[in-house]
Amino acid sequence: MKAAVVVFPGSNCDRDAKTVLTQVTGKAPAMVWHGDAELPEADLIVLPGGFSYGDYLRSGAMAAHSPIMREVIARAKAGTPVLGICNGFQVLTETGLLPGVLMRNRSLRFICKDVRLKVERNDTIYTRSYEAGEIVTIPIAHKDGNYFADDETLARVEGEGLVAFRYVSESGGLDDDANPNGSQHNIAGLYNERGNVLGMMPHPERLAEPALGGTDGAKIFTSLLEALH
Amino acid sequence: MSEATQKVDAPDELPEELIAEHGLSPDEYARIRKELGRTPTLTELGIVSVMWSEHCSYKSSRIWLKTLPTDGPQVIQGPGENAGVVDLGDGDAAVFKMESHNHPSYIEPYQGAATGVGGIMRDVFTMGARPVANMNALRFGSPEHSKTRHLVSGVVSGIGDYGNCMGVPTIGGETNFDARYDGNILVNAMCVGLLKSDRIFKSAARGVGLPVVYVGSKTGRDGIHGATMASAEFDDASAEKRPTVQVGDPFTEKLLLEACLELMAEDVIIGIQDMGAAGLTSSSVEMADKGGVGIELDLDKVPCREEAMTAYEMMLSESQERMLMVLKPGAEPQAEAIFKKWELDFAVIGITTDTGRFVIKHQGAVEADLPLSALADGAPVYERPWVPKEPQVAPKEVPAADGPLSSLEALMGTSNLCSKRWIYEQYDHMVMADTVARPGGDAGVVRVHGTNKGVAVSCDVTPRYCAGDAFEGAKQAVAECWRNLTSVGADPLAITDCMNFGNPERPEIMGEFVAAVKGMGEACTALSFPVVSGNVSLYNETNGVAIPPTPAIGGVGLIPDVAKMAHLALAHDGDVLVVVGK
Amino acid sequence: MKARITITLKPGVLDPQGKAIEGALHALGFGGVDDVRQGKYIEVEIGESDPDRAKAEVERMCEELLANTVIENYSYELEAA
Amino acid sequence: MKARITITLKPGVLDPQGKAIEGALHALGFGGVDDVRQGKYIEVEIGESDPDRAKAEVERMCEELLANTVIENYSYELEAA
Ligand SMILES: Nc1ncnc2c1ncn2[C@@H]1O[C@H](COP(=O)(O)OP(=O)(O)O)[C@@H](O)[C@H]1O
Repeated sequence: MKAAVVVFPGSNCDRDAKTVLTQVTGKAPAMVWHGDAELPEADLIVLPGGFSYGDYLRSGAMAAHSPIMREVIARAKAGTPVLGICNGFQVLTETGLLPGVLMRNRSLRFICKDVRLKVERNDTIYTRSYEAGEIVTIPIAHKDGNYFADDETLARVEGEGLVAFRYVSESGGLDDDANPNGSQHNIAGLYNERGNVLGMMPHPERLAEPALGGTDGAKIFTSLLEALH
Repeated sequence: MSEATQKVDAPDELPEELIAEHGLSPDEYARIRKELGRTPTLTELGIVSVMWSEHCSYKSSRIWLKTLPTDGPQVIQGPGENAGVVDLGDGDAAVFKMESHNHPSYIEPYQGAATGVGGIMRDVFTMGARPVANMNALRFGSPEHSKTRHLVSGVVSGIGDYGNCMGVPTIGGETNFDARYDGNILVNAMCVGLLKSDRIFKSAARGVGLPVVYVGSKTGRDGIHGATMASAEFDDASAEKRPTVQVGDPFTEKLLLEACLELMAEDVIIGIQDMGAAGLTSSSVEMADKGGVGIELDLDKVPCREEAMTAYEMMLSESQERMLMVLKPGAEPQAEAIFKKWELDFAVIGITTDTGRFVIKHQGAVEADLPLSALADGAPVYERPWVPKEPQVAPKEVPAADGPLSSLEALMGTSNLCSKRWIYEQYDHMVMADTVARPGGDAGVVRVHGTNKGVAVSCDVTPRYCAGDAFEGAKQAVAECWRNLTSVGADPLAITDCMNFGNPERPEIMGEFVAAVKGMGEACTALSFPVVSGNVSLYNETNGVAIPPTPAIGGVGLIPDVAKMAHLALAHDGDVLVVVGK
Repeated sequence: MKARITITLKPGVLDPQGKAIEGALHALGFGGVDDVRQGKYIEVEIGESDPDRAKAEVERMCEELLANTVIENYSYELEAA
Repeated sequence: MKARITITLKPGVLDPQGKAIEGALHALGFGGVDDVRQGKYIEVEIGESDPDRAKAEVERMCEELLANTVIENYSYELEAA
């Protein structure tokens, strides 16, 4: 599997993505500078976490308009898997590749901690190494992760099974207490209709090694490796 | 006067109030006049006032700091550069320093704390290191004080927003509350970076005829007089000094970090220095002084954000996210390409000379022509009078506890001991994916990327002890830091410190300072735990009420194999608990 | 010309910041306060003196970048330099 | 009454957001754009119908909470409900 990681000014989880991709696939991904119009051939494109353009104006808004994104959008539409983590998820909603928006957390504060997620489906390229309905631990670290969409969009997202992950309690409940940021329907991650684009606020690349406290995040990457070789 | 002096249009006399406003005593002003053989220009007065301020010159503390142990086989760079450096083996080294941003954080908690974090990170990456861990030691007034809530929330979000945006994990710190900080909170930020020990960058501008290069953000009128303000006692009129607040731009600093590291991978930098307090003045003076050269700046070339900035304003501006470099001749285009790629300003603004003078030109006029020797090493040094203070540790009437459990409950409910999760959850403590011990334990630990080695970091001091006995309290702070490092399985290597005290012109405050330095020195010597960098913040006093002496200690240790790291959590049923020590 | 652009959340869109401000105002004793909404205000100097072309340019900026029209509305005023 | 409050950075105070937006607008081809400044816009419904008292209340809100008067200015308009 050959991956490409897009680096925007202000990205800061690009190295973390590279580390985990290298560990899992045995191959270092291509690191692509945002200003480049050319994107190398890739089986997977990763939009990493961070604060592209300082998160100024709206998180992800300026990155969504950088030259490289035109190419990313075209590839996504042609079916190339695109994984947006945290800021990458925000960029994906700003481009319209994923519906809805990520607003300021309801506490208005940045939150960094491990959260429990329910893996909604395991029949996608991103989740085949998980059990369906599995409860996993993956950290979040964001200020703007409060997922919002209008009722119609929400109904469609739910109806088509586009929710990838939800924030849940240890026992899997959708309690409000388990919802760290106020997201509607506790949504933590979302697919596009075709299932090739995944945006998620939690950081799987940060919990992919026992030394860091867990390995639940690694399965996203092993799933992709299996699905894409 | 040397032959090289240039024609300066100096006034006949400067008004006394102006001199006083610049924080210069009549004696100090007389020294300048004597040194120059004439009246200084306003720009020169500004330059001298910031260079001779407590903040830049350490004039009250210098003679005492010299007594601290700073050596050891593990020390690669002791005090004197932007940050200290210790050896981690295998060619790896850790760079670290702690710094205060107390006064600015009281005036504007969010921006003050944010720019404090930005400043300490620049100190670390100026040396060529990638910052890998931040810590912060915070002291607030009593939780009941009307301002405390606002200050806590502003400071914490300022620290978080800056460090989070930079992508550097904040892996710990400490937070205390005490009414004696009501009018003077303390915000001490520490940063640890990693580099290869044969790739350390220093500030000396060695060589004549070399280009002096400005990079980063544009210069505005931010923080003018910040350095003198940071060294002046507060009174109720200080609200008037408000427009001096600097605003931090972590996004630009992130670009500056990446651009600097990219350029540092090439072999073109002779000296580099961040523009912190007293911006262009202190950075250029320091570089020239360390390199034993003169420097001439053409302010027409300085990238400015605002119109009609005067030489005085440009020399004293504390705009953030800026750096000064001296490059090998001919390397300018290569460097410029890198900074342009990162969308940062780049300008050649001067040249090193053999005159030993600090010459500032602006719009065809010579605005300053000062001997460098007078600015840096020639700054005043005071042996301020001090009186020892009797230890005040005799226990007062303490009501008897009604049983250990209720005492424990009461203790856990105190603001000083309660959980600090609300704070550290606002800091990204996992970015960089090398945090192997998160906040909540005795020390934070990050891995040396790509290895099994861990760097442990802890910040400690108990101001209550120091108020009782500054000597024993400082000793205890060093020892506690040492214990916190060993308790995660690290070999303690060295410390940085941030000495926060009241007005040193009061002999009893100076006495506290002297005692704390002696205590620190004794503990560091006993533990072979040298001081490799540090910072002094004096005049933490409002309307005559001083803070308790607060010598904050930031320690760094090495864990050879993080797999063998010790944890706080009890791992298994049936584990045996053992108490060691007495 | 100078454009003064105001960007507000569409009615019905959740506004965490507005809600938090409202709570804080209540806590400060501004009891009668209601319906607090937070938006953005952006000033831009545009190098265009023809009012029609200036209008078109500002609208394009808002649509393409300044506002997220999924959740936000914008309005603006133009002022000759 | 409804208060429409605009909060802007004082002149001379660095505006990192405005600067970044300006850069992004240039990159999008809005070459003539200059001097971009970002502020906040806040709408508040206040339970006060007397204009003078409403003014006083809005000013107190701005001073105490909405604006950070160390670095920001504020202005407002009142509109009868
Ligand atoms: N300002 C802060 N920033 C980050 N972490 C903090 C801060 N204050 C406290 N902590 C963390 O909270 C935990 C408890 O702090 P503290 O009560 O000072 O512990 P101790 O007394 O054991 O050193 C520690 O892990 C510390 O790193």
